[in-house]
Amino acid sequence: MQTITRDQLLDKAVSLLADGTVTAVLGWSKGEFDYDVTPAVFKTEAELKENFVWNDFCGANFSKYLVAKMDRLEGKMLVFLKPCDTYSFNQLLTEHRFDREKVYAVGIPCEGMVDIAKVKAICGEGISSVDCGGDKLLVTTLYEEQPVEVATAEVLAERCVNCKSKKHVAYDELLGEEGEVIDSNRFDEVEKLEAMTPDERFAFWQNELSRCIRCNACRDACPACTCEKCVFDNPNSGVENKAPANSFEEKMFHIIRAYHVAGRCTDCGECSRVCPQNIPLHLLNRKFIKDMNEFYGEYQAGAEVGSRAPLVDYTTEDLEPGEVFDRRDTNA
Amino acid sequence: MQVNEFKPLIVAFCCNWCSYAGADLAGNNRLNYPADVKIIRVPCSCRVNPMFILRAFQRGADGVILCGCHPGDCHYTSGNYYTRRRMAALFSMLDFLGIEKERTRVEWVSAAEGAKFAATMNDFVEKVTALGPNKRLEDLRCKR
Amino acid sequence: MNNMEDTLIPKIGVITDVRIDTPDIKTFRVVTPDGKKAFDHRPGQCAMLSVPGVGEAMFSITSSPTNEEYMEFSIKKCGCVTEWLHQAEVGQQITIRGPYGNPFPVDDVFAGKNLLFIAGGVGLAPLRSVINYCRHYRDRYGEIDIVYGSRSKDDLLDYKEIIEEWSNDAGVKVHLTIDNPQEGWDGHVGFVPNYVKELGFDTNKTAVLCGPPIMIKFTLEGLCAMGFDKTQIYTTLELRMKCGVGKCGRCNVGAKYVCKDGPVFRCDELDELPDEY
Amino acid sequence: MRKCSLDSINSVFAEISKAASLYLPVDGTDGAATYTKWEEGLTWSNALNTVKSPKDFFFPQTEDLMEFKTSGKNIEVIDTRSEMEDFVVFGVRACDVKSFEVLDRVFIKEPVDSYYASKRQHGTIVAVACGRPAETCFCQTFGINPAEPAGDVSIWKTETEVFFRANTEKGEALMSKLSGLTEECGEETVNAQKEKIAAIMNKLPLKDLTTDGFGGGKTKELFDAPEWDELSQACLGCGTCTFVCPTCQCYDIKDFNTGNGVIRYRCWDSCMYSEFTKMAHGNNRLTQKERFRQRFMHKLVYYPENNDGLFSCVGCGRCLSKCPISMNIVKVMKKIGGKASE
Repeated sequence: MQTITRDQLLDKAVSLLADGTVTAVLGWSKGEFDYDVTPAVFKTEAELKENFVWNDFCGANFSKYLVAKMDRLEGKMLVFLKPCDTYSFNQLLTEHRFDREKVYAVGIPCEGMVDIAKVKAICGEGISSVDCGGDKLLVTTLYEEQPVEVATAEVLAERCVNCKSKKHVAYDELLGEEGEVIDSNRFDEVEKLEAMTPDERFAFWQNELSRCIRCNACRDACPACTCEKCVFDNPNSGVENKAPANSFEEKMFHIIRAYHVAGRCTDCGECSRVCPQNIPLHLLNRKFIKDMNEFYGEYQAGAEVGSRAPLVDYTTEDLEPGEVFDRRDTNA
Repeated sequence: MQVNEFKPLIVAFCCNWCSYAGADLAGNNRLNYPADVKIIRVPCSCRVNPMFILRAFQRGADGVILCGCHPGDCHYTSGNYYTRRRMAALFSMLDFLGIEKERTRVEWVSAAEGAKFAATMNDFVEKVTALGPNKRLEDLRCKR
Repeated sequence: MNNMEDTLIPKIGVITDVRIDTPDIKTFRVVTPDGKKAFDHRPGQCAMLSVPGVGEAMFSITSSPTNEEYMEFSIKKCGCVTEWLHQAEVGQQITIRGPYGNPFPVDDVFAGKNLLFIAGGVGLAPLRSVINYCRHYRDRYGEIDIVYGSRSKDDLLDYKEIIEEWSNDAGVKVHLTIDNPQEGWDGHVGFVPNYVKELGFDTNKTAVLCGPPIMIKFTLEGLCAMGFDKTQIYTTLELRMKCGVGKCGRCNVGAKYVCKDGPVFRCDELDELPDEY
Repeated sequence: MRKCSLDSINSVFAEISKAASLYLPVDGTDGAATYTKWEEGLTWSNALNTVKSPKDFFFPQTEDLMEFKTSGKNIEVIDTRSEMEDFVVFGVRACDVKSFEVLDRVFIKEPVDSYYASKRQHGTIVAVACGRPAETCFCQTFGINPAEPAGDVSIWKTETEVFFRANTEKGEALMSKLSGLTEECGEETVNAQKEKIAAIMNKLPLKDLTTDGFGGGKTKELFDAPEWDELSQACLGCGTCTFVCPTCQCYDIKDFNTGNGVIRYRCWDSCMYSEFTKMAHGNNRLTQKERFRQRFMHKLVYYPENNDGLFSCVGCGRCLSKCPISMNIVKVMKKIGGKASE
């Protein structure tokens, strides 16, 4: 259950449209069911009133849309940003990927988004409605007479369970209460893997990555992946392959993908959210984040505009690549 | 095939200004290092894209070593400082995926260090030989 | 299994001659290793040529089916495969499969008609096959007019053949033009669409167009203004293709696949298709 | 009709496995079902369907076509195919069975794609009725009855029993091997289940979805519909929908240089990708709107136009649950088809 209501967001959007501050609103549009919410650009009050939604399923990170959506827009775009979205927003600004002047950012608090797959794992298929209220979801299915009660905390998306910050790092206007940066447990899973033997780790990733179908959703949803021409689309790059032909290519793709956003990844978790095969891609990103924090000092991509990412920076005292393992071996 | 017959294929990326000259010096001084090391000359260690390393494994390498100028001595002032960070991140990731950490290495070898070059290569080849063939980052299509 | 039978499995072709036509167009003569034509084709059809490791691409067969010894391909250097082919020497083997697509209706619709061929640049390549076919069976067709334009004199494809053979045939009129004035050129200067307007053809002809999209667009408008009906005008299209047999799904314009239902279309058929080519 | 108890289904699997590879949906570590080669110890998943469709068995995501060996200026072409062996795909849903018909019309049309055809020839399909369809199911829109799945053998699964009915010669052959493990039975239980399924189908949220307004010959009418802008605006251009789709059949042919030869292989391609139609001299679909439109026009207009009105969608609902931004064929059909019929 979100602390801020749809009506509050709607009122804000309608009034900003009415007074001419913005000419378009980037928001969530309702779908066929209660949970299949689609990002959309709204231009009129009527459109907003009919289709705008805000609920526990509004997970999509809008920052990336700002790169493409404003080219031909006259006037400003209103964009609603959850705390984690604001980090991506800043990171894109750092990289000069959109015009800040054309955006009116409204920060909104977020109590975590629900992963519908987790709901289905509990209630089964055939969900006819999901009612978000309090700290519970009321799920009606085609097969149960009575709605099933599910605790929201149990079905939160992984990234929200391990939320890193409820604080907005960028906005023009903030609705609701400002939150705090959270001392989360987001690296626990990475540490668990690090503690395994190489053989166990290899088996773990072999199992996960073998499911990859190379749909590129992780890349296309990623707010850090905004290259005009991606290496994976370049026929001469040697990695342009539309299907993972074997386990080498599966690994190659995922190493390169994670590497390309290393230091710029804000850990928004979109990659894992969109993966149709439930591959825990965020673990690769978090491994890089954790390493860089340990090797080169704490760094949160997107925390401020203009900061220099660890991989495009250096000091003369950096540790040697070989020492990476020595450190871990002595720590262990 | 018996284990002791295994001869690893090693790819060594060597920076033009220091390590490649170091390899030359090793040769001039008749210092031995295994012929299994294939040297690829690069303008700077920083030229080595992480993809090069993965591709070397794909094409049949059992170990990949990257040699550059000592930190502070880079011909282009700061190239090897970037290399150092990049490779630290990449090697750590390869290790995270369960790929043997002994298969990758970075070593700084100056133009005067022919002996170090030979010693490094001998040591690296020995370690990789002990590991056996690269099975975890192999592309079977390239082996048939 | 090793039965080697699938439309996707190509034959080997040998390049037996390379002719430099223009600075960026070469004409390749291709036969099978035993010196025969790889397969029979009809004028306007295409073949898939490939260089293993580089790629495969569709090219129109520029030689006439009446040539029973070999096939020719006029290829402009513009992508990976074509660039590679341009450095190929005589004796180089490539792979070839086909023929693909539907041909020009040379034996029914065109029979007994006056023909008007309009080409721009490398667009002459597919038309050369039809032109030579019609010249071979000269008595089956009426008057033949050929309007051909290019950037400069050096960019005119098959120049020698045009001057020495085509122009001398009875009932064949060749009208050449280049985009800009050039020393040593006393012919017409100007773009193809304008030249067609200047020439002002009778509408008792069937027209065949091929060239850059912009040329086709304006020439088509010009012909229609002259009173041509779209059912009298044919053209050929080109889109990215992989399989050549209407299965890989990328060369469609609306419900039509260029590789299978094309590349030859009558202009009124194109009007039925969405504007996506 | 024959039956066996659900408890003994593993011995049925063991029997089938003796003569042919058996693939069936098995739950993975992530909880989702995937077609897996059966071996002792694996259990048939209860999931409604797999994420990746069974088209993979006949039209694999990657498939080697041939190999080239070059020496000097010479080339040798080698057909690398080995003799295809018989296999059984067990537990295919009615929608996916229908998808094979859609693919057949593309691949087994002259010139026949022998790679696909030989796999079809060697594969036996055991289809299962859907006892519990999901909210994302809309197969009935395309005239598919999930209680009567086609395939070589149809099966119905209850809490305690599994019922078998052979539909084809291949199916008879398979059932004859199972004669010792199954017993002849009446159709009462199955008929009861069919009725139950029919009742559920009537409650599905997408039951009223129609194909009105689509079909062959609608190109002109629908191509320039203004709704495409709005529908495609959030599309990320990933290939999820095409890769989970059981009927998407576009492919790419690529060469891989192994260092001692060139393998020419084909792999799935997606019309959603920016370089799908890119040629040396340009691209005729430059915007995501054009690519998005191509996918749905192909399924709902172009394909039926070339295939006697058969739609290239079977209503399996995979794209509904897997699209990162929840844009899908149902939304397209409601928005564009609804308008056309007004």
